[in-house]
This record gives sequence, C-alpha cells and structure tokens, in this order.
Amino acid sequence: MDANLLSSYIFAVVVLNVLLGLMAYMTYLERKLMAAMQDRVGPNRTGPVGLLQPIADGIKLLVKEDIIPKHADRRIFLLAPLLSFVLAPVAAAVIPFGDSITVFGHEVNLYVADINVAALYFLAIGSMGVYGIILGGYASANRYSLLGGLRSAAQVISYEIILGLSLVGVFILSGSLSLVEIVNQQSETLHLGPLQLPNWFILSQPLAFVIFLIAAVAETNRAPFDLPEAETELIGGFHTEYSGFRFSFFFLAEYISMIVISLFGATIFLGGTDGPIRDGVWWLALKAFIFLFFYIWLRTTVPRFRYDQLMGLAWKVLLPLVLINILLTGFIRLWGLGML
Amino acid sequence: MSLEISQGTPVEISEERALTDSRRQMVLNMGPQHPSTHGVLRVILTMEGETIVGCDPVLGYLHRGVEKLGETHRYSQFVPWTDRTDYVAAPSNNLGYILAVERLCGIEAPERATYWRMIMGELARLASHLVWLGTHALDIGALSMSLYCFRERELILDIFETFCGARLTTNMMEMGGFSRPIPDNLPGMVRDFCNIFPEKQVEYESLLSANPIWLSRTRGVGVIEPDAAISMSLTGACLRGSGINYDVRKATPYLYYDRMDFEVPLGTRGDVYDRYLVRMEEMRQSISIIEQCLDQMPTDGPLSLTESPYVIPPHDSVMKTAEDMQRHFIWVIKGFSPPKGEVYQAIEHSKGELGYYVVSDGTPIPYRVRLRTPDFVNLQSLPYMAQGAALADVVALIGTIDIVLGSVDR
Amino acid sequence: MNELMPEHFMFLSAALFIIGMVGVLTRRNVLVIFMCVELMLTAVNISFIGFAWEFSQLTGQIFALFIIAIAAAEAVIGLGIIMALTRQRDTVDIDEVRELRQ
Amino acid sequence: MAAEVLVFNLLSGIAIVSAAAMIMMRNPVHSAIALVITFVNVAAVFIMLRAEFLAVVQIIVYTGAILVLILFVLMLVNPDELPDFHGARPMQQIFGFGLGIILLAEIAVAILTRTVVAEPGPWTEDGMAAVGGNVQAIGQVLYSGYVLPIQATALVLLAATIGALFLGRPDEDEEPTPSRRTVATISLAHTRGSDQDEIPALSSANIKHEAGDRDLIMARDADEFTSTPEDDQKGQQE
Repeated sequence: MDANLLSSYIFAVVVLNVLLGLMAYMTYLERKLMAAMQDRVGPNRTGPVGLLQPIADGIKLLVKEDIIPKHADRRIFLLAPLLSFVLAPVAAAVIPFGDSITVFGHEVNLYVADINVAALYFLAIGSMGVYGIILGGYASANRYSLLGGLRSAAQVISYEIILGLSLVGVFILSGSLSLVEIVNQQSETLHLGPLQLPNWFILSQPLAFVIFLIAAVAETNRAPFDLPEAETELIGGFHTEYSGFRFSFFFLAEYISMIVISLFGATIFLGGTDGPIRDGVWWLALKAFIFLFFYIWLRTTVPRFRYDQLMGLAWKVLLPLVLINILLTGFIRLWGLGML
Repeated sequence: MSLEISQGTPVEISEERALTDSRRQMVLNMGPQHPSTHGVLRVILTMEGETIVGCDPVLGYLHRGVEKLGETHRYSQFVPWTDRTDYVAAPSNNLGYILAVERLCGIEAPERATYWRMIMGELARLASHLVWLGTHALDIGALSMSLYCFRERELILDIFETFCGARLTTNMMEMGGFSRPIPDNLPGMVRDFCNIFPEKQVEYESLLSANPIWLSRTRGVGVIEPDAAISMSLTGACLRGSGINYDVRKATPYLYYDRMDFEVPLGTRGDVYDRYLVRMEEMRQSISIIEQCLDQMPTDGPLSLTESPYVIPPHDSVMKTAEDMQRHFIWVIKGFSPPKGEVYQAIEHSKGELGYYVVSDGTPIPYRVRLRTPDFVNLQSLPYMAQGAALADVVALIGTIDIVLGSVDR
Repeated sequence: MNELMPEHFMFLSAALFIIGMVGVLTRRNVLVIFMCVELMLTAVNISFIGFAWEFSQLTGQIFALFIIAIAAAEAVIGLGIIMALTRQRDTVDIDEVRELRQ
Repeated sequence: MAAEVLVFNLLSGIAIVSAAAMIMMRNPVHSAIALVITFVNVAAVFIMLRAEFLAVVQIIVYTGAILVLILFVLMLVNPDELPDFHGARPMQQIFGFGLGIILLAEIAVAILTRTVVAEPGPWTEDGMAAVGGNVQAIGQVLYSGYVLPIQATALVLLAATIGALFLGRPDEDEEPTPSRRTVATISLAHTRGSDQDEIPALSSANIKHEAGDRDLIMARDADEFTSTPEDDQKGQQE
C-alpha cells in the first residue's frame, strides 16, 4: 500500500473523529445559543458552564433501554438509524480542509479524496441519507412515523433538486466538479476597478447562495423545514418509536449532516480555507460556524411551514429562480466574460 | 334567518365510492398524549393524505366531577375548586363564582375591593392570553415565543403571589371582598407591569405579525362564518374574531366595567389570524383597564363588608366582640345559607363567557352548581374548522380555540 | 483470469438482467415488477459501460447516460400510472388489472 | 488473482445476491432495500470501469430518486391490506425460472465462445486525464456528437413530467365541499354573504389597522355593528 493512500486513510479517521467530537459540542452550542436567544441559561450543571453536558447526554442515551415496538418491521427498524448515522459523515470525505502539509517527511493532503465528481458525490450521499428516515418511519408501525417518512421522502426529493441546481451556476463558472479545484479558483483575487475582492462564488452567485442556504436547511430537516419530525404535529415523526442509542443515531446523524453541509457550503460559496490573512482550516471553521449559527438562529425565530407551503416554495418559487440563475450564468459565461 | 351547518347533513355516497374512500382514508389518533392538544384532549382524525375529512374530539380524560363536588361542599369551600377548572386564569374563575354567590345573597363588595377584583380579573386574562400565545406559537413552530410569554407571565404570577400567597391556584376571592389587607407594594408592582408589558407586546408582534410564515400559517385557516359562530354558541375571541360584537363586559356589565373606557376588538374574516389579532388587542385593552382601575380606585377604604351574615367577620372584631365571635364560629363550622333561589352570573373570561349557575335551597350547601365553561363550548368549532384542513392546521386550530382541558372536562 | 476481463462484467450484466426478467415473470406486485424493470435497465448499463471501458470508448457511457435519463422518465410515468391505478382499482396486483385486455 | 478482480467479484457477488433477494422477498419494502444494495454495488462497479460520473448519476437518479419514489408509493399503498403477491401461479413460476435458466445458459455459451473485436478508442485512462477527467471527457463527447439526442431526451423528460402531472391530478368526480361556507352574516362588521365587495361603511375612528393588511374593528358599545334578526327581516322586506 502506498504512502499516499495510507495518509488518506489516516486523515479520514482524523476527520471522522473530529466530526464526531464537533457534533457532540454542536448540540451544546445549539442549546447554549438558543438559551441565550430565549432569555434563559441553558445547560450549566454538568461540568464547568455545562461543558460536560453532551457527554452526560451520550451516556444517558447509550444506557437507556432499546425499545422495539411489537409490530415493527424488526430488521428494517434496526437498520434505519445505522444507515442514517453511517451515511452522514461519509460526505465529508471530499471536503478540502486546506493544502497539503508535511508530517514526518511525508506530504499529507488535507482532504480525504479529491475526486473528479466531488460535488455530485456529495449530493449522491445526501440523497442516500433519506433512506434512514423513510425506512425508520415505515418500520416503526406507527402512523405518525409513517407520515413523517412520507413527508421526508417528498421533501428531500424536492429540495435535493433545488440544492443540486443551485450549484450548477458555480459549476458553470468554475468548469469543474472537484471541490479542490473550486477552492483553488476562489483563492484568486477579483479585480473590480479599484476594488480587490476575493473571487468567492457568493459574490458572483448571490442568488444561488441564498437558494443553497434554504435548500440546505430543508435537506437537513431543520426548522422551519423540520416537517418530518415536527414535534408539535407528528410527535417526532420518523423517530417517534425510537429510544436509547438508536434514537441518538438519528439525532447525531442530523447534527453531523448539518456540520457537513455547512462545511460544503463554506467550501463552495465562501472560498473554503481562503481568508484575508493566513489561509487555513480555521477560516473554513469560522465560515462553517456562521452557517451553523444561521441554522440555530432560524430555529429560534421562525414558525414551521405547512406541508403544502413547503412543496409550493420548492416548486413554484425556488425552482424557477434557480433555473433563471442557471440561464443567466450561462449567458454571462458565453458572452459576458469579456465585459468583466 | 336560517342557520345551517352541514356537519350532520347526510351526503349521498354510492356504495362503491364509500368503499374506495374507506380504503384511501387513514385514521389518526391524536392524543390524549400528544404535545399539542393542550393537555389530554383526544382527537380522532380521518385523513386522506394530509387532508382532514373527519375530526372527532373525545373529551373527559380530565373529568373530576367539579359540578358534583359543588353540591357537596359549602359555598365558600367550593372556591378552591374553581381554581382547578381553568388553571391558567384562576382568579377569573374565583371571581365568576363569588359574583354568582354574592348576587344570590344580595350583597356587593365595597368599592376598593371591586376595583381590585377587576385588576385581578384583567391580570388573569393577561396571564391566560400569554399562555395561549406562547403555546399557540409553539404549536405552529415558533419556539421562542413560549419562553418570552412565560417570562412576562412570571411577573403576573409574582403579583398574584404578593397578593394572596399562591401563584397558580390562587383561591383569591372571598365573599364580600377580601379579608386580607392589600400589600403596600402591590399597586406599584401592577403599575410596573403595565409599563413594561406594552413594550414586550411589541416584541411579540415583531416576531409574529411581520413573519410571512406565521401569516401563511394563520391567514385563511380555520375560518368561522359569523352565523356558524353564533349557532355554535361560541363566545370570546372565537366569536369576536368572526366579527360579532359580544363581550359580557359591554353587554351586561358586571363589577365596574361600565365605568371603564375600553374598546372591544372585532375581526373581519374569522380566521386564525383574526383571532390572534383580537386577543393581542384585548391584551392592550386589559392593560388600559388596569391602569384606569388604579387611577380611579380609592386609596383606602374597607376591603370587605363587615356586617353581612354571609361574610366572615374581620379578625380583630372576632377577638373583641362576642357577637362577631359567635358569627365567626357559625360561619366556619356550619357555613352561611343564602336565601332560596337561583342565579346565573356570567363574566367575560379570557376564553369567552364563563357562567356560573347556582341554585340554593336555603341550606349551607348549594343544591346545584353548573359551570358554563367557554372553552368547552368553543371546542365544538374544531370539527367545523378542521374539515378540509391539513394535519398541521389542526394543531393551529386547537391552539386558536384556546382550550384548557381542566376547564373543558371539569 | 488474473486481470479484469470483459467476461466479468458481461456475466454480471447477464445475471442481473436474467434475475430482473425472472422477477418480472414471477412476481405479481406491480411495484416489484417495476423494480425488476429498473434492474434490467441497470444490467444493460453495465454492459454498455463495460464495453466502453474495454475499448477505451465513451459511446457506451453516453448511451448509459441516456438510458438513465429515459429510466427516470419511465419511472415518473410508471409510478404515476400505479398511483392512478391504486386510486381507481385499489390494487397493485397485476393479475387483477385486466382492463386493457378486455 | 489481482486485487482488482477480487474486488470486482466481491461487488458483483453482493449485487447478484441482493438482486436475487429482491425477487425472493415477500415484503416489497424489503425488495426495495435489496435493490438499493444492488444499485450501490453496481455504482461501485461503474467506478472500477472508469465511469465515475455515471456511478454518481446512478446513485443520484436510481437510489436517490426512483427508489425513494417507489418506497413512497409502497408506503401510500398500505401493504397490510393487500393480498399476498409473492406467490405467482405455479405454471408462471416454473415457466419464469425455466426461461431464465435457458437464457443464462445461452448467454454464458455466447460469452465464453465468442470474442468481441473492435478498434480501441482514444479514451484510455491517460486520455481522460488529459482533458481533466471523466466528467470533462463525457462532456466533450456528449456535446459535440450527441446534441440532437440530448434535445430529444430533454423532450422525453418534459413529456414525462407533463404526463405524470396529468396522471396525478385529483379525481374529477371529487364531491364538491359542502356549501356551508356561504352563509349570510348577521354581523355588520363582516361582509355580507358571498358578495365580498359590499363592505358596510365604517367610520375611520372604529378601524384599527393591523399587520398583514388586516383591520380590527373597535367596538365601544355592545349595540354597535350588530343587527338583531328583526332588523334583518325589516331590511329584507324593504
């Protein structure tokens, strides 16, 4: 086995573990931020300022009884949370965390894989992620779960299209599906008269960015698009019947996919590791944090959509907008580049 | 005028059609353990996809026989039970019952006590509306509203606590006024609250009224036609949201509501959003009523009738005079006996017309106590509104009726 | 056979195609039949892509792309028909749907 | 045996086993899951055959869209209420398996006895790398030689979308919702009946504008804005 492949494997393990740790503290961050926005304190009993709370929660969930409903489709019921949990971090494999660094004389690339179809790979993994939800909803033998699964299937298919199409403008401009290539292009400087701007795609594709943001929230089933769970309507939707660590798998998968899609958005639209001074992974982390903050902010602020409104938004508002964006980008790419 | 609600109208369905319908429909049992049914309401929903075709509320999971308890307790002993019907606005319930019994006995509380009763009633209305707003918004998905609302409700509960020592089940009102003195800092607390609250209410509205998702979730949803509202005997914001001008405080004024300068908001469409607007405006009017009460109220004066046989004698005269001591003994041991007769006293509760019907046979125990709780009556508009709505709307509809199951089931 | 030969993917393709065909012939649930048809289409794709790889051509991959696009269209229409069918006849049993035959 | 062959055999083995499981499973949802496993393995085979783009498209289109749709339909059609579909009629089963075995034998003979001969093209691994990769290579070939087929495919997809919309439209014989929504009102504050234009004149002092283009009507008196049924009858007689 050659050293390159080995370093890739090691880096994959590192990314996976960092993601899992981040995810645990993502729950802490969400609770603390929400508490601050809602005029309360948040977790503060376990450890200093509640810092051990995620660990306590983890232990609690792990030792809880694992209840399987009597009429559940047992095999699928057991499979579904695993599917969700395994697929969520896999998408992070294509995200570049920086240029290569040298460790013990070996050059190590700060990405797990630079594949030619990285962006599409990301979408493909995202589209697989829905299986956990839809199968969990089906297998629970509960009508609320079934409704959650059905809603989720419709929602994820719709917003998957929007998410994919919102990226097409970026692909047209960059001419590549590889995230490494896209980040490299964004690190160039854009000269607009006297202004020197970073060539981030948020500047050339603002509409696509907004649509991506909306679709990303819907894709991860977060408020105000959390209809598959909707605790006040469907009592948790697809995970109504799950308990213990199987529930925690669903829960963690949601947070991991939030982090991963934030990293992805930061990479595609906000220049990834590119920053004003000293490029590096910290810039990526900062940008992803902005995304995550937006997620939490949204959750505390807005009410939930109704099912028909959600689908109407996707098909009647976002889809035409994103198609117009592709059309305009195509025109500019064909004839407009000389003018810039 | 013909009032017709097609709820029970038979619709011709061919046999084949009925068969396919039943195969396509799904019965969803919502509650009694469901986070958005405000307690233990159970709703059996028949759905086609996400559209409701049938809605059947099932009541009684919190039935405690409050009316029957009224027939076994002495008049003053029943007051704590009224706390436990609509527990989010306990002083209003106390008030309604005490007013009914006072009318039966033909007594009236002194002026200062009456003003304080109005203040407490309006504070109870605010407390109840705040719970409604928080849970209604939470049902629709606005997570933070409930916490903001409960933050302000805390202030009201603090006032209750200062006044009578209890926060939720206040047992606040007594025959003939109040036997305990008003704490010195209470008027200041109420004033402070009246100064703070309008700003906070602007905050709520900036979160909801301007929010397109909130508008799309509430506008045009759960429309109640004025005729339907009347024929279902709705009261309160459910009725006024449909544009019908009926407020007990205006129609048959009790306490000193005829001295107050306030307006009754009426909706124009009768949907969830109108009821939301009506209740928000009612909160502003309540603040104005409380301020007027504080301004008009005599600063001192008796808080309770002293001479009436129906009222517990004041503490120091019990200690000083033999007559009062005897009266006190009898009042405590045997209770008071109102004259024979019956009375129906309605007050404008935060949820609508709360009526107490009390029949006395001249003994210390009522012959019959009947509660006309507003949300029990209002709840019958749920199947009407739910027809053709989406599943997600049902929680909004339950929220807009503003039910408290303790009051519905009694 | 020490390296990947055309026979490998041809056998895979044939096996999947025949499994799909047997499924179409023996199952009665129209949705399962539908899945079997998708499997057969995928089996054909394997052949196309395999030959493209063998001869360093891209025509096979292009064809596979078209097949996937057409399969998507077919899925949309097929599921639409199934939905309409279940709504009208309340069955997904292929044997009970004889309307076209009569 | 080369590692490549080993991996290929493993992938195709799983694909074939789960495909067989797909047609054997009694529960259609289990069948769908088996098919997902097959498709994912086939996508992996595509990657081995230097078709990364198609592998990803395979996953997005087949597993991400088509199978999710199938599952969606499967869930809508409640499986408990349906008859047992698995057992086809015995004749059908024998015929089906028999035909399958014969066809497999025929193809096996064909594969083992014949050799395909053709000119190798330019798109070797290095050839693809020269233009930037598989995606770029497919793009070049597709948009230079296959413009018309793309347009035709687009048309087919469009037609399919319209067809699906047509098939999925609500039933025409849907009963009209009961006409309870159109009742006359007795409140003056409310527009009367279905005639939405006729709004009674209200003095501006009574109207309070609210967010969302709504007005609240502020009643100062219990008698305002309300007509008794007698008033209504008088109005009708006049």
